[in-house]
Amino acid sequence: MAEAYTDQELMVAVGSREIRDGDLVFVGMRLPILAYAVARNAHAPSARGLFEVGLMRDQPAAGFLGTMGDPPNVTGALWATRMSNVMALMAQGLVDLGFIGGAEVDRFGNLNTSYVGDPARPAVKLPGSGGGADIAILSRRWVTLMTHERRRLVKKVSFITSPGFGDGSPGWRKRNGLLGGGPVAIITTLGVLRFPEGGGEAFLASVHRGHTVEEVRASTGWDLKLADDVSETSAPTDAELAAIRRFDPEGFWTRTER
Amino acid sequence: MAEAYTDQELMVAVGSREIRDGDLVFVGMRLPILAYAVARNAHAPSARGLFEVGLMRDQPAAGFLGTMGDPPNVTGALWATRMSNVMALMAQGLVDLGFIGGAEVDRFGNLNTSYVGDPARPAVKLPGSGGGADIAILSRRWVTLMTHERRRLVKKVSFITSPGFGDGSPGWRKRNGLLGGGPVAIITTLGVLRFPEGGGEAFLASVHRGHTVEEVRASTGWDLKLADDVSETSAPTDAELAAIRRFDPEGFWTRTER
Amino acid sequence: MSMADAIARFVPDGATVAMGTALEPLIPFAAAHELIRQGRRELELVGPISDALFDQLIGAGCVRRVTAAWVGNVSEGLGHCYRRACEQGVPRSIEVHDHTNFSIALALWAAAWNAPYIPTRTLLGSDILGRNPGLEMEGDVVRVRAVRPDVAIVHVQRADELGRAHAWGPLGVSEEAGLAAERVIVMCEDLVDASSLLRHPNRILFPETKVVAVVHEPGGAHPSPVQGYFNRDHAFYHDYAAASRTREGFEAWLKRWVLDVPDRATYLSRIDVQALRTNDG
Amino acid sequence: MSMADAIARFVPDGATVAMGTALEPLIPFAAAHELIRQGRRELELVGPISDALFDQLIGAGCVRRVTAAWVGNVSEGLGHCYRRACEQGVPRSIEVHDHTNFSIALALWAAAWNAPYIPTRTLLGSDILGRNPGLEMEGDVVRVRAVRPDVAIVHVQRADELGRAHAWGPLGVSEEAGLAAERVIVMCEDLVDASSLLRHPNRILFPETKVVAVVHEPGGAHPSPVQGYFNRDHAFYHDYAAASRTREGFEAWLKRWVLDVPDRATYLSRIDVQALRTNDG
Repeated sequence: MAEAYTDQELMVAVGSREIRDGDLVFVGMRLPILAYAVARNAHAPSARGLFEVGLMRDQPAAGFLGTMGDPPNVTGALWATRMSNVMALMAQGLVDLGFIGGAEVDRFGNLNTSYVGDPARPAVKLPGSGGGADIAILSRRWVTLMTHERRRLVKKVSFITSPGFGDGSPGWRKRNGLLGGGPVAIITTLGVLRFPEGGGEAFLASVHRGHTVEEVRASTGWDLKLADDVSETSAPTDAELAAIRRFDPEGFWTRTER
Repeated sequence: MAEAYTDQELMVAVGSREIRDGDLVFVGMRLPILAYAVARNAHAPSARGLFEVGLMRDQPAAGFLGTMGDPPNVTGALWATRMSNVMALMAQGLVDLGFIGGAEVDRFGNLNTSYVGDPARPAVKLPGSGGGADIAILSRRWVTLMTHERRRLVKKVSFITSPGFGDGSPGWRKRNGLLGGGPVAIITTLGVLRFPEGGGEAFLASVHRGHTVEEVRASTGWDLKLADDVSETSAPTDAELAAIRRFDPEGFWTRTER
Repeated sequence: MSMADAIARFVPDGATVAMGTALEPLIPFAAAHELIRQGRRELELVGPISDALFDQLIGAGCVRRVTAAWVGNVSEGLGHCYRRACEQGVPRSIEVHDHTNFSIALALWAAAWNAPYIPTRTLLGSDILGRNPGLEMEGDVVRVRAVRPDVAIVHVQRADELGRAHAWGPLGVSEEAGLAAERVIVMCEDLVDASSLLRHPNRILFPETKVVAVVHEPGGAHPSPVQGYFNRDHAFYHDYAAASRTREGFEAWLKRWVLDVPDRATYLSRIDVQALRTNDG
Repeated sequence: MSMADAIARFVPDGATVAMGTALEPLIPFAAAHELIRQGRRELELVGPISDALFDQLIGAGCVRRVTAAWVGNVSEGLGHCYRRACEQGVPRSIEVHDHTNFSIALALWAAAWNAPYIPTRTLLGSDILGRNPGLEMEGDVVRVRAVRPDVAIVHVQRADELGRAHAWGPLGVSEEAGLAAERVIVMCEDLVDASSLLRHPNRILFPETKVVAVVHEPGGAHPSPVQGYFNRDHAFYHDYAAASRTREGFEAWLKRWVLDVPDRATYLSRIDVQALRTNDG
């Protein structure tokens, strides 16, 4: 690519900005591990990370992580324990922000990571929830990162693995007893989608440099609403890029197709 | 006393004989700690002890124990853990024998360690269940040790803390969903009471040397049934007494009133 | 932080307080005595068994309700203050929510996981079922309702100022009490630096995010045992049982060992601590 | 005991087997490969996530049902054998009982405590509820039914012949899986003497009374990481994902790394184990 950073690097940088200083962050697999590391090194020096494998950390791992269970993520951990203990904190509403990977998301922020097509004989069997549904239901707010394609951003997911705002009707989460507040952003390779206060249908909040609103709408599986003022996503700062490349020196996550 | 051993020493010896080799024993407070130690050193070298505080042991503690949580009981433990993990094994029906202390027992083996008189304003407030009710309900079989007095061995306890055979009707435990088999012996300062196969009303199985059947019946709060052949309880062997005195050198449990 | 500050800031009147979570060992007596000195009232005490500590708080009039499986003196038997409160309402009547050791552990796990209750097969056939509104039959099991302490006070062997704690020996319900509680006060024998604790993150007892105060209080668990530090002071329990047999005797004991004692250091100066040192690791 | 003996004696056809209980680390690949070599059939696999291991057993036709939260390849994505089985019934169709990570942990705790189920507020609003008969709504909570494995196979760093095991690093659901299972097979990097393990009884992972076999199998968790011993072999996971994209590719991979490999030592001789050694303790 001509630009000085990859789509993945931009998504990591944008994702890291969702982490507020002091947050207890439920860190998911892959890019979110980098987003947490970047935030800790920038604007959120007192954030803590929870890893469902059974870890709590403050400092990001010193070495590269292929998974959250890799040895560098344990060295210097604040707590190495059972998964159910980590989930206990989230079930108590103590997790401020969660990251969830998604294969398919719809306009109400519902994620499908289970079945494309009839679950009895699916067209595509996806890996499943992992901790995704737990994060979507129990964390105070959450974010998902994904490649922006029509087949991924769909009008309505055929299977809700991790609920966002359900059918989009006001108060759907509260009515169904969901503890957390739901999704706050869908960060894609083209832009950032956000949700109205209290939930509902996603709208385009910003477009990444080099892309247009029309391109984003054409790549979205429903008639995507726009913010009154769709801005350009601020590009990764040099500091953010430096941090990303320190924690992903080989570009395992940010410079190769996975 | 003229005799070569105390009532408590006899009760410990008799209690220890209830432990079979290979048993997983849920060891209660006070005298049962000694009974376990004696059995391990005699006929049950491969028994294991569970302590609700959160311990599993094979060898008895090397030092004197005032409580199961004393440091000598931890040194050399096979497992130091949470109480709920120890209870898990008992809830799965894996505990062969449990010991329960009782203040008051009735003819169906029900124990009261909670309230004498109206619980709202009791004549005597006893300490409560501790793990007693758990042992009575969940262990495969259990034994209780107590001083033989009319006020302690009563026709019907006013409050069932730890259920034996309930109202004594056939199948009461099964009908009420109790997992374990119930009490097998009440070991007192005068003799040993046992229960018919499958449960029911206690009968006098043996009388300790120096005491008579009439004395036992007179000290029992109901018309105590007798075994066809009431025997004399075998006295503690020299080996048993030696073991008891090794684990209770000061006679804290076996030679002082508590 | 000093014990006086920790109790003043984090344990208000009316609080639900979990103590004695490791059963016979590691009992936070220093915290209980400070609660008494500060005249705390209307407390709900939560724990499995309590080896004399609950009895002292009840006798001092600090307690509204006891939610526990057993209250007494493990080596001596009955809790005399507990008896007086339940039998005569002296110094005040208290409410008792009876549990078994297993059921109080399940109640704390339910709170830790924010589950309304956990079903169990213990308690079946026991009259305890009728004595606690938090225990209800449902078909062939008993629902044990969640018990969430406002604060858990836990004595441990080692901790740092940020609340990373290592405890060893039998743990009773300490881990689930810390997870279930709104906040945790940690008391420790040794205040150490973070690195020595974080070198073994598996031994961290509960998440530091729950800990609001760390009090360096060596000997704070006396007369209960502390693995690697102190044996149990059986004679002290015996003397307390004898003294507390009468109301007057208890008041004299309380004056001598709590009310007239400004802090833990003074308390310990009246005990032969060295004689209690253990060789068990 | 050898892995071949342990699997032959304690894991019959149709068994419910918990594996990968520590999530990404300590995955008992050596046991899974032996199950494949012995042609075990009709297994029910239980675990939270499975990083390639479940995919291999499914591809080899050993599996009747998967009771898990996630089946794939953590660094690479989809599980291709899992896809073929679910999408085309190749090599056979399998039943999937979907869970979340939290709910599978609760299902194991329910079994450990012999509770019929544990209620939870997770899963509300998720279609997973309709995909697993072990999950049912009850008012405003979900009942997670107990899942009791016949056997849990757990890889640890250190154990002795009697089944006293120390594991460290994140533990996932290993402790509850060991407690819930009828029996446990322990695999270890180092077989040590009892004293070094019992010096720290708090670190014993589960009761020795559950352990029926201890297999000294260094490197038995490759390509998964083992804290203090090995880093994760990311390239190996990558190569497996690439090879298993097609059925033929998977069969070739299986022949090379499992079927034509008599034992773990031979398997390891084909890998640069030294390059995977970690300095993280």
